[in-house]
Amino acid sequence: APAHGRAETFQIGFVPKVIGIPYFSAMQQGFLKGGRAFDARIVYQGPTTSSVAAQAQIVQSLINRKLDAVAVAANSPTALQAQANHARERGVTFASTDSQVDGDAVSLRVMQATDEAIAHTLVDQLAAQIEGGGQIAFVSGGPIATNLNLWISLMKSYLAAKYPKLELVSVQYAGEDISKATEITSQILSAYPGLKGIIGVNTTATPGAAQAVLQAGLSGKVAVTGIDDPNTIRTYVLNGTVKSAVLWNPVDLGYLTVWGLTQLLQHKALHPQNAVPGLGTIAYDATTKTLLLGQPMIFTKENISLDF
Amino acid sequence: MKTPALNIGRAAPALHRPARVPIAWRALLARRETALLGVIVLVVAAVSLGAHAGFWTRVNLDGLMVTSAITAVPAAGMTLVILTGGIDASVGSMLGLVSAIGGLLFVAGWPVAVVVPVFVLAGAVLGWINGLIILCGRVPPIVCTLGTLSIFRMGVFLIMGSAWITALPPGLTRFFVADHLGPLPGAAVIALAVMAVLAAFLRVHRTGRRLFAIGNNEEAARLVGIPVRRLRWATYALLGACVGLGALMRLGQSPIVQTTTGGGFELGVIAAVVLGGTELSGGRGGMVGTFLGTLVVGLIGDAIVLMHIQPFWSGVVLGVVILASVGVNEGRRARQVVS
Amino acid sequence: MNRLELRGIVKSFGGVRALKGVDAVIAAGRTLVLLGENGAGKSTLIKTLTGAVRPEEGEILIDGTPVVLRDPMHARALGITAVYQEPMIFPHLSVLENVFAGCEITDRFGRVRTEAMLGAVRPWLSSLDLAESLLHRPMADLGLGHQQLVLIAQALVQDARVIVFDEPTAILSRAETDRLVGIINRLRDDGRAIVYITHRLEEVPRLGDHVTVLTDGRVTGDYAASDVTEDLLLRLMMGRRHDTRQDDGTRQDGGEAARPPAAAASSTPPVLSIRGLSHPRHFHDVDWDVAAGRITGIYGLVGAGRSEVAMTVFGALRAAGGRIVLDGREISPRSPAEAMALGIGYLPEDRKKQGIFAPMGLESNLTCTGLARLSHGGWLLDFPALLAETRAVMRRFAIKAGTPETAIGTLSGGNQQKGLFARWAGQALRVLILDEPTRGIDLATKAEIHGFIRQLAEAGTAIVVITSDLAELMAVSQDVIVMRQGRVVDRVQGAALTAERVLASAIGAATTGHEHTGRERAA
Amino acid sequence: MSGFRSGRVLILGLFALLVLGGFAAGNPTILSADNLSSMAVFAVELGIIAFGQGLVIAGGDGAIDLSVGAMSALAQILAALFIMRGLPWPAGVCAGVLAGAAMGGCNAAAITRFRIPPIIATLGTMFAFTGLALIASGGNTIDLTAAPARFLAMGQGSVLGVPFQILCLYLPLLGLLVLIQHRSRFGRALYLNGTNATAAWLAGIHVNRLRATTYVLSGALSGLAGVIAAARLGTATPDGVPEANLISIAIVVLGGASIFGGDGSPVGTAIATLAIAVVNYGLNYNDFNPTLQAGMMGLILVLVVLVENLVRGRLPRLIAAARSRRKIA
Ligand SMILES: Nc1ncnc2c1ncn2[C@@H]1O[C@H](COP(=O)(O)OP(=O)(O)OP(=O)(O)O)[C@@H](O)[C@H]1O
Ligand SMILES: Nc1ncnc2c1ncn2[C@@H]1O[C@H](COP(=O)(O)OP(=O)(O)OP(=O)(O)O)[C@@H](O)[C@H]1O
Ligand SMILES: [Mg+2]
Ligand SMILES: [Mg+2]
Repeated sequence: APAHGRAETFQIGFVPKVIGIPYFSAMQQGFLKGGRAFDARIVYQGPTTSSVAAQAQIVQSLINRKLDAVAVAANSPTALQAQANHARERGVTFASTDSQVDGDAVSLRVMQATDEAIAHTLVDQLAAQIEGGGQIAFVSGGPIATNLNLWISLMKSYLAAKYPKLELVSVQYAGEDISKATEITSQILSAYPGLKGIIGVNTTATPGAAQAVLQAGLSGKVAVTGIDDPNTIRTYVLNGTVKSAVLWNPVDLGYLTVWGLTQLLQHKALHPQNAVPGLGTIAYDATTKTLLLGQPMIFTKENISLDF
Repeated sequence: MKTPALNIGRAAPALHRPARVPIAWRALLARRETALLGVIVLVVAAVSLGAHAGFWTRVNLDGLMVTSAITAVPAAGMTLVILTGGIDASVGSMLGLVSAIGGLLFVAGWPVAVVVPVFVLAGAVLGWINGLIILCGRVPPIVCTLGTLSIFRMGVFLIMGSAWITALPPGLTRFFVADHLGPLPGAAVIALAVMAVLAAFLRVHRTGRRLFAIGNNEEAARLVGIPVRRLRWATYALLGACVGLGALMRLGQSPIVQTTTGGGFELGVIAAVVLGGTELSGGRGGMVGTFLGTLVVGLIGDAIVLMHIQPFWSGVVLGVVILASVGVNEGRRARQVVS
Repeated sequence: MNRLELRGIVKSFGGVRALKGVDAVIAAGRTLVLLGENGAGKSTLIKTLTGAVRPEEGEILIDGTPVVLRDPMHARALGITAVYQEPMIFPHLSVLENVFAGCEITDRFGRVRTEAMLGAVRPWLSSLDLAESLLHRPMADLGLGHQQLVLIAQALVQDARVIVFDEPTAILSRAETDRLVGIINRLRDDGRAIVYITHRLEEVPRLGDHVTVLTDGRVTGDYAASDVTEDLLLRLMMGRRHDTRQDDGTRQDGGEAARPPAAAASSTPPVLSIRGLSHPRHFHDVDWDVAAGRITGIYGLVGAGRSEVAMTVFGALRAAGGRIVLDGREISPRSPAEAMALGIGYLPEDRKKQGIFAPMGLESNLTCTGLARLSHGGWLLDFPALLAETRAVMRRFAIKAGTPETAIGTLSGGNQQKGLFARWAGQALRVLILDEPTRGIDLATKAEIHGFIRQLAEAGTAIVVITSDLAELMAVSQDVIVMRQGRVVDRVQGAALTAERVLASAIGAATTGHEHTGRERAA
Repeated sequence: MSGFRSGRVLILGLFALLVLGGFAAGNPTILSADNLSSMAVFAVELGIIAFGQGLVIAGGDGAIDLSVGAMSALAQILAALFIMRGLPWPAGVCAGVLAGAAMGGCNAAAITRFRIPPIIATLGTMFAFTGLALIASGGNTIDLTAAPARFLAMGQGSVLGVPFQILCLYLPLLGLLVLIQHRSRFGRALYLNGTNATAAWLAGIHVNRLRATTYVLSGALSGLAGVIAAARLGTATPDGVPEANLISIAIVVLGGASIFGGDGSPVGTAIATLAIAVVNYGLNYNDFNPTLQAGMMGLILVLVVLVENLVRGRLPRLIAAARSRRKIA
């Protein structure tokens, strides 16, 4: 049962897209860290599969519990709007973080980096490893993950504009299953023998793709990059299959979310530039109510030992 | 007390006793195995003749064989379970749980020689637990295993927390994927061996024949003194062991354990078995069909990528091929019966 | 020496006390015949012997030592085996595998030795008149009669010390029964103990050393077979019911005196006539004529193809050639539903597989063919009417069951059969085909059912009775068609109708004169 | 009333009450109207799909529908596309339900005409319908937040303080299904067929027509559930109610149906849905470890059936045994 302790202890709920994956555990760590720093109690509840319906139910139950605030990494930008409206009616502050919810009932959005920045960094990383151009492929996660699809389309237009010599021949979806990503990637490698590079669009596609390239004996011949956390991709970076991976710091992302929410709960204004303890200066866009963590991070052999 | 109708799926023609077929090849044509073989030949011809020559490459064949082997070994065990009129819907989570247990032992630094048997053993224990609930608790198999499907998954979450297990020995990959015996990667050799042994067991061994008898008519089997309970229980444990082996091979294919590892795997395994012609009502079917069924499912997935079919269409293609191959086959059977 | 002794066996199912303290003695080298009306507890008693059912009280002694039979496996190990009333088959296994299920002959490694099994079963095949070619066919391909013979073979190959037969002859014709009786007497003389259940009294003197009569779960009579007369047995079996029921039919069943007035061959055109009907596998060039208001009996050995012709008429099987004409119109029903709409009814022979809805109540089981009649506007069930009809039927056919909700699967075999018969009795039909209608039904009720069949015929329905019970055939039918190996080999009516002639035609021993009757007619 | 294991319904109902009581002891606010209606709202779609699954399974002879989730996904995508193209919303809803019925018709044809075993047939169509939903939507969720308010009210509104879809859709459906399954000739034929299809066929029941009808109904109900889900979320997703395929089966058997058919009742299905909803929601609300949720469904399933077996089988036998022992002594 929620403990109503000191008046200034806020209760903040965090609902990830799905529980049981390292990325959101890292965000949870960030939430807990933020909770300690800013005196908030964190409630972590989430679905075991990244299902829109299951997530909506959990968000609703947290709102019904009348927590002070609920933050959600949304499985769909539109499907949680009803919950956001509901939260506003009951005076529960509603925020989205990592993957956003549309509509004006959302009080705060916290973004890891701009979508453009993520997409461009990924493409730039791959292009740097491929000399003279050639065929490339994307391996993504679930076919309807909104942010992955957004990144894919941004990457496509960026490719067309900046790297006309890189030819995108295939986009495949492997769900959130590394094994399936391996399987699909080895099929792509067979279907396109001249393939030069692969981008993994989420944290399960990247190691899967790397494993397939490694098994095919194509390490170094087919470039692999993508979104991934250092723990999962470390083996492949160390053995040279993956030269670089792209992510942001999910711990910081969670931490920042807590900071932003406690600011709102204490009725403190957010400024275009904010000094966040432990993070430095963070930008805020008042029109979209968005806090931006910063630029994506790039992991290479040098900094792959980072642990989160 | 309920006796499932003998000819589940085809009520009416149950009475239409199959007519004697004068020419042997017509009987052969009506077999599911023949239809699957036809699909395999067609798909292979299509991918080889199509503009995309990637099919016969080492990378692709290895990938196809390893992927099929990972399904084939549990499917072999599942064939025994389904033949006795049971079913196990929990194999997906079972695979996840076994992978998690074994993975943690690897991470804890246990030697490979010790952990590998643990995989098989852990699988057998989980299967044994299913058997316990089904046969001692007298819970219908589908109910029990739908239950343990989610219970085992909870087990995965509980013992793994949310960290994936990544530090797995590279030896698994070497053994199951990289090392070859002739053209066959290790996983395929093992799968073929398992299937061959079980096929022979089903065909000529007393106990194998008794499994068929149980699936045909459990009450009658009991009355003629076949130890129904013990044998059915054993099939679940054996399936578990097969799943353990499958889990090992899967870690060879991609050496990471996620909390979701094996999610949805059960459908693929059951699909391969029933596609192979083993009837859910039990008592009819066999290992050759399962082998071909596994191959068809793997092959179609492969062909879809190789033939540059849009990924969203893959489900449609897979579905239509399944319906068409079984539909043509069953249609032929029905026609034979009516004539 | 008493091989097997039962002392004070009590067994109840839920509220029903099936056995209320039964004592029996089964001796080596002797045959014990168990008699009793439907639901008396005979099958239950057998099941306690084979470990299929565990008695709540009482003792079973084998060779003088008390044993607790844990399960059928245990009983088999102790040398007790049975042919059950409901055929227990493995449809998709071969006949050979069915025979040796649970006692396969194997080598050291557990590999099944087909040759050895063939060798072991061969001696029994000819005595049961089973073709060796059948052994490799799937059991499902065989008709019910053949299946029954296979199950008998199953019991025989086991070399058991005690062999129990629960109504093995219910669907076997005279010829097969004779053979079986011979086999059983041989086994008995061999020193085995035999238990034999039947509703056919004529079998008793040929088998019995000792007769035990069971009434309502109690032993009410215990005689040496030589001491008993039919009259005595009937009185014992039917107990108090005896006085209240008309027993004319019962007696008459034994002889031929009571055959319904065999009016001269009717001149009216037949309601149903079949011409040249053929099926590649089951029957060839079959002609049947069935007249309104008459009862046509179809006789033949097991596997003669009678059931298959009936199922073809009923739309359950598709013929390859020939015509079926109903009321002058050619029909080719593609499903039983269509046949029913045309006014044809069929009571199937395989009670368990084709007949009953085992876990459902009597009410559902008895009314399933009349649902349209018993519902409001044809779609909303009229429960009071359903219940009333069920109760009426239960009374009329003396179906021994608790309430209309009692699951039919828990009734004794004979009571289930009565239920199935009742299902068709209330329908208004042009043609009603009854396949082994009184299979397993006790004498008293059998007579009533015969009476009822006659009433139906008098009301104008054309009735076909397929039966393996020669006494029944002679008792009810006015016209008789004899089939053998899928062909009509004889038709008889009027004065020509004698049991000897029918039997001779059926087994093919008759003068060639009858052999071609069918063809001549067709030509 | 045929096919109604009142024992199971009783045990489940008791179970749901006990669990709810337990949760309420921990946190009494769970009994607030808000929470109760949330519990119900989130279970409605699965509950409606389970009704369809229950009909199919009751038909027996191996009948099962693995494509329910896929049908509800494709149906909601089609409905959403129509509505966003400007079709009046009631027409859009009808389109969704009819699309579901048509998909059920595909299943029916595959099973009764081409004689494909139900599990393979619906597995195949599950892949196909899921693929079609992705193709139709281009792999994106469809934003319906701008759809007519009346449409969204189907999933978000309330009547007399009760969520619209409970009062105006679910409960009437429940009543209708009780009528169909337990009171109508169709329902009787369905249970007969489910018990022994061969015997039903020989008793003159139109077996194929009957089974085809159940698949079409299952499709229509799945379509309806999909549309409700879209209205509730303001979003149509091409993965619809993905967990529905297996969970709907679990709910139906939990509700007392035999997987072999000839048994089960919509009331049992409804109570089973309720029990699951209470447990799932209660675990969230009372802040239990979220991983526990993964296993709850399974624990309930296994435990309830075990308890029922104990109550129905072992206990009476033990009592009888004890009684007879006393008699002997
Ligand atoms: N499994 C069961 N459950 C409930 N009641 C049963 C069960 N088996 C038998 N009975 C009841 O026990 C009684 C005796 O049945 P049993 O089958 O022994 O009769 P029977 O003498 O073999 O009759 P028949 O000549 O009709 O075969 C009947 O009232 C029957 O309904
Ligand atoms: N000698 C034989 N060898 C092999 N098969 C036979 C033989 N005689 C008949 N059959 C098969 O037996 C089946 C018919 O059996 P069935 O017992 O149903 O016939 P029936 O006339 O209805 O007899 P009953 O009703 O007395 O059992 C057919 O499949 C037929 O081909
Ligand atoms: Mg009996
Ligand atoms: Mg017959």
